[in-house]
Amino acid sequence: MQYYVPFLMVAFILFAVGAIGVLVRRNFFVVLMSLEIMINSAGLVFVILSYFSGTISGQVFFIFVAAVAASETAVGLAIAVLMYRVRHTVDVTEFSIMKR
Amino acid sequence: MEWLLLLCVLSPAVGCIINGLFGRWTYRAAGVIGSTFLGISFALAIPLIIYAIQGHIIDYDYYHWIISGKLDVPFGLRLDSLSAMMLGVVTFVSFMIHIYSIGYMGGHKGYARFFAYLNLFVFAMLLLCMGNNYLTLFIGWEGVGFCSYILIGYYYEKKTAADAGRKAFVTTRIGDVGFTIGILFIILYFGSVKFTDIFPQAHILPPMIATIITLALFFGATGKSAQFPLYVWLPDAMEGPTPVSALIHAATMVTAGVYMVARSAPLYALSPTGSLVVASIGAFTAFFAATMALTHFDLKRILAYSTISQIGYMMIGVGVGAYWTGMFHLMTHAFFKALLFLSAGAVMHAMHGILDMRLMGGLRHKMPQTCAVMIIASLAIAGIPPLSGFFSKDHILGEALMLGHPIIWMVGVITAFMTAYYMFRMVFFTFFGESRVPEGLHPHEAPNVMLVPLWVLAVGSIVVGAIFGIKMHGHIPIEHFISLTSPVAFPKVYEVNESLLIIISIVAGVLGIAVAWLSYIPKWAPKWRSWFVRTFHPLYRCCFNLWWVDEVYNCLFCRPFWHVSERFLWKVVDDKLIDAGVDDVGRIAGLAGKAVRILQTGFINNYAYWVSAGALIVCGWYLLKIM
Amino acid sequence: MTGIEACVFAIVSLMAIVGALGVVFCRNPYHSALWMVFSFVGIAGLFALLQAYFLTALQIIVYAGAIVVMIAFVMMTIDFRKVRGLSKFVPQWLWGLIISFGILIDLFILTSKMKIDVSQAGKNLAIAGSNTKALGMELFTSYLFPFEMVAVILLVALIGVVVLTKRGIK
Amino acid sequence: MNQLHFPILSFITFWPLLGVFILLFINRKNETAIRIVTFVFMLIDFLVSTLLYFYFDPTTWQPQFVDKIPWISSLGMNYYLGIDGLSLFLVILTTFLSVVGQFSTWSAIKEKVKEFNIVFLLLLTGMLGVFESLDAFLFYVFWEFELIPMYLMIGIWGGPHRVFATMKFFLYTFAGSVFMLVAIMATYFLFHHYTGTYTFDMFQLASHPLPHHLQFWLFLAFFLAFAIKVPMFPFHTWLPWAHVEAPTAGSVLLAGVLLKMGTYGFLRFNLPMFPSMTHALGILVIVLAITGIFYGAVVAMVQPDWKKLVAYSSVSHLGYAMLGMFALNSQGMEGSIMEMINHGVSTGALFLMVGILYERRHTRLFSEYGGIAAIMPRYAVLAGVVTLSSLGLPGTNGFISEFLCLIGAFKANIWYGIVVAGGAVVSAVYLLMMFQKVFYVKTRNVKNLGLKDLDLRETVYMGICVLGILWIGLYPNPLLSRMHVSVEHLLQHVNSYSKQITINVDKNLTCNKLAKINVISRGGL
Repeated sequence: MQYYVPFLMVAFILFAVGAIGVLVRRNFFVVLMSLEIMINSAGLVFVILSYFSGTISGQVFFIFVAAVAASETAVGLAIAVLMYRVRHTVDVTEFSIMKR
Repeated sequence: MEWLLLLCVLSPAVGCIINGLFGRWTYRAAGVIGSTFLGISFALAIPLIIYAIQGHIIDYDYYHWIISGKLDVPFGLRLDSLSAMMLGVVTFVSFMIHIYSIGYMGGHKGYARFFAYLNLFVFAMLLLCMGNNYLTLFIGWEGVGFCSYILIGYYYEKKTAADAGRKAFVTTRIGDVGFTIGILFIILYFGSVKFTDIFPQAHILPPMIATIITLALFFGATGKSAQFPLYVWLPDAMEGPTPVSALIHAATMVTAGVYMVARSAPLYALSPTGSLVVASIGAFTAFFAATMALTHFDLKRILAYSTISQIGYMMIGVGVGAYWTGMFHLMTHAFFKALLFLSAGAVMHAMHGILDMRLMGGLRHKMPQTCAVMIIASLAIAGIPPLSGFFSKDHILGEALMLGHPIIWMVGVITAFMTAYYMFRMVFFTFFGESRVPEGLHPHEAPNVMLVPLWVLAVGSIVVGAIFGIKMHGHIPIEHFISLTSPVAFPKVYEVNESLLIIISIVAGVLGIAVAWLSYIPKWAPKWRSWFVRTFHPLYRCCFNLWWVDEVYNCLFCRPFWHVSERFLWKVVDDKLIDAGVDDVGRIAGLAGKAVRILQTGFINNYAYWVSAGALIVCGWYLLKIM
Repeated sequence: MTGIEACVFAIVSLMAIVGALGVVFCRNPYHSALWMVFSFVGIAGLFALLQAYFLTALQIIVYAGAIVVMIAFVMMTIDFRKVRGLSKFVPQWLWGLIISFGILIDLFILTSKMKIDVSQAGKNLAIAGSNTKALGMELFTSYLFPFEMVAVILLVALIGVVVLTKRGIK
Repeated sequence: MNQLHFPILSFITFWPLLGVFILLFINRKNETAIRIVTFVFMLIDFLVSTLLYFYFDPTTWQPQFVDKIPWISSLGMNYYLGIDGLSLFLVILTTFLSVVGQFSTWSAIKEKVKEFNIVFLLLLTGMLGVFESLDAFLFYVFWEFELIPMYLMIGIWGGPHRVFATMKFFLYTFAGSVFMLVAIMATYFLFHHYTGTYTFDMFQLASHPLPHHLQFWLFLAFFLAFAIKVPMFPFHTWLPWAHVEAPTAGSVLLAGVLLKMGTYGFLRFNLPMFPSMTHALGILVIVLAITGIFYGAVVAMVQPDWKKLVAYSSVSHLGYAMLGMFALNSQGMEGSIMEMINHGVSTGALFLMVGILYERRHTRLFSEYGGIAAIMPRYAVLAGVVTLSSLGLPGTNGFISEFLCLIGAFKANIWYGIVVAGGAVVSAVYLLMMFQKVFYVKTRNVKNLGLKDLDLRETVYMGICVLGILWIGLYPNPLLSRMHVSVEHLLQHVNSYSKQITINVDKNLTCNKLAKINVISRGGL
């Protein structure tokens, strides 16, 4: 077994746990947090591969990923606030106005 | 000389442009302007005709009209004996009719428009006659058809007039299909449409093709010259103003078919079958149209049927191969038929538009001069010597017999009798007997500007035949002249005593006049007329109802055509089949969308499930690939 | 991997995973937020192991500091009971677990199939002993344009958030 | 070859975009200024495009005024503009009809004037691009680009059912062009497969036609795209809808230019690239064309709506163009191109006529009209000339093209000619009925009595159309002479492939394999 494998395993486990959070939780904020974890795990993969292949680009990409994640969170929170104002709930199963 | 010729042809077009564009300002002077340009044209025609009589030919291409591949169609004019004769007839008669129209149309709405159209017509007609190739001829051919359309529909606010114009155009267009096919065959076989390219090598045509070409061209002529299957538009065309009827539907345009056949003489000479068809249709039409003229009461319609009948004679002439006789009759007919129409117009003018002869009678006291010219013209058409109609008709019948068509000759003689009868029936009905004019109408003689052309044409009707038709120095002048271009096509079959033929035709004519006199003038005439009608009731009804040809055409072609188009092709094929099919394709897409829509629950976590499931599937697929 | 490194690796990865599980399975969202900090610190430790020292700092400051705080703040503006009451899972939670485990297995197999050339491992990550300098050089030379684009994305997000949350904007 | 040493085609094509840019800076309230600026831009475009006519070299079939810049050179795509005898007059026709069309909208369009003129200018760019591009990919780009302004024009400024009509128009034509895209791609890859070069250059693609069993499906795909656009007989049902709902200028350009793209596409793609199939499937096209000639005419005859009548007449007229083209001889082909030009002028003018009356009365039903000749004499005369040209009276432009097509068809097969000659009768019937219903008879409707005759602006643009009609009718040679060489070259090219197949054929290459090549090559991209 190559010794980068444990690192990747950790990243993937984080990804899967985050995915579970996104898929099963009803609280919009928890969903957002889980999403953060997924994104972070993806960034982690960049950093891991950057280390093992000896190029720094992966770390640069983590910065990009972090920036995108930050903006995504910001917009997500804004939407949450908006939804709360309109529906008085943050339950994702209640957000179904896309189809009447 | 060729530029003189061009000027002669273009002069009416200039008149048309001036009257057409500036009609608002030329209003009162429009008639004079139109006539002036026609006068110029006529004046220029005189030296040209003399030039042609001297035996010269002008054939000049002014510019290349269409060049495509190996086909080169020039815009060119040709002056030879045939077209010189037409040039003379057309410019002279139109000049006369233009002058007449100044008086006749005076005060009508759209005075300038009328003269613009009339000038345009003459231009197109000259193009038809002078063109040196089939396509230039075709421009004129269609051009006169179009002018006929707008002039028939001149009183366009009357629905009948508008309908008649359309009927005329469409019917002649049906004929033009044949003409077009003829030209197409000519292009296919000769690669050119110029007369000078075609006729010298006409003999290369296989006889079958020659017959097809001649029949196709003749089908065009039946449309334009109102021959048997397609004559129906001409009587309706009488809705137009009378000068138009005189010019277009009697003297010039309708004879274009005859001219065209005579022009194509080298082709017809190759096909005895085609020529025989021309002659037979001509003879049949002559007889058939005469039967319809026998019982009519409408002044102009009688003349219309008589025109059809007379063109039938010309067709006999050109069909039997004696082109000069047909052309000769064309010329004399132009004079006396124009005269007939114009005097009918004068009557109509006097009667404030009434054309029904049952409301006339005894008009000879009111309008003696009109009566006189009408009688002259009627004598001419009845074939009484020494008036012009006698010579031309006699030559046609004589040649028909001598070239071996006795049945056609017989039909011709019978028709001559009928012609004399119905013409004089008309004269007696209108001008003699007791006055049946409705109260309040005061018929009066026409103004001088109308009478002068009448008398000029009357003189023409008297002398033209004698000048050109009497044998001098061993040959008949017109025969000699026309045969320069279109010589007699077939050899003589019978030798017949000419004086016997002359006597027979005179007897037929006189008999016809006598019968008409007996039927209308004596006191006891009405009684024996009603006996006659009762005895021959079916025959009378057939004639009176014009053999129901219009009705048959209507039921057979027009209405089914319309109904199939509307009820079936549009409403069913287009809307229900094709368009609905297209919409159904769209609907299928819509249904597919509806099916997929079930997946779209609207809950965002459901979408998250689908996204992740998709990711899973993509990953799995990729794994399968690399394994 | 030396023994001490392995030891550290085990601790930080455990932190990250346990934190993540805490985020997902904690009933109280505020607790979730705290677990998230825990998890992020673990991930920061992983970064340190991978010699990405700048990113370690970034992770702790931006993620564990800023983002989590932001989420927590926003949650505080909202009725506490409503936020707390949502402890149940969605009805299809079983499918969620299955899909997630599927993805996990997929990725594991992928990892086992993967071959990376590790001859360069741990090199080129620092200039003159400074990871930050190396990162900066890369970021502002090769990746200048994407970097600016990211700035634009952040700006857009900023504007978007303002537009979305401001009341009464038509 | 570019005899002007100046990228004139690019100039013509993108000059309207500059107009769009300038319009952006004009206040939308200032409608007159917007109209004048647009008009001036279009007029300059037209005047510059007439230079093409004067500098055109009629002795060569090679593309002229060429503008070639590598675009994506690794894929063989070039920005490649150029014209030859086939497209020269279509370009001039496009600029001409745009000027006239825009001029006609000065009073017709009263809402969203600025947007309308912008859309109009964009449309002009798109249309010119289609006729000028000699790169198949660029052609496709312009082909799709031009759809959008037209879609907007019908959808925003159209009649009451404009949304339905515009969807139908867009989806219908788009469905066709999708097939075309696939076929362009397939041709591109197959061409590479056989010759080893990647190119979108139309002339190069045509220089080595594919083996004939591959041509079959490609020909059909292109046929579908172009036949919908033309529109040929069973694909025509979008046309009446689009025409009826479009604003006048939209109808003019739709009939005058957009339909020509279909016929032009046949000339550029189907004939030169798939010559064997042109011979093999020509009969299909000809049968559809002849059906269209009669079908369009008789259905036009019974329409109660003026614009619908003209729309169906387009089906009939373009049937002549297709017939002449697939007759594959010089008369037919030149007649076909002439028919495209003439149909553009005459039918464009007919739509303008309809528009003039529609503007005054806001109806197109024949039953509302009658007796207009007495009320608007100048209008009646101009409409008369236009009608005549549409029915192909000798002396007007319609005759030249119809007769040449007829000769071509007749030479190809006597029976085609004999059958089609009858079309003249039907077209006379419906056009004269149209004329009579509108202009003749006493007017039954009081609303018609107060109608104003044409004002100066209307007289000018109709008069120009009429002059064009008469000029082409009486002296078509300047046009024909510039087509000869290109047409002869195309015919020679097509006819040389009638029997033999030049590229050595890989006998096993079936359609499945064709698909595979496609996939592999796309992977390679």
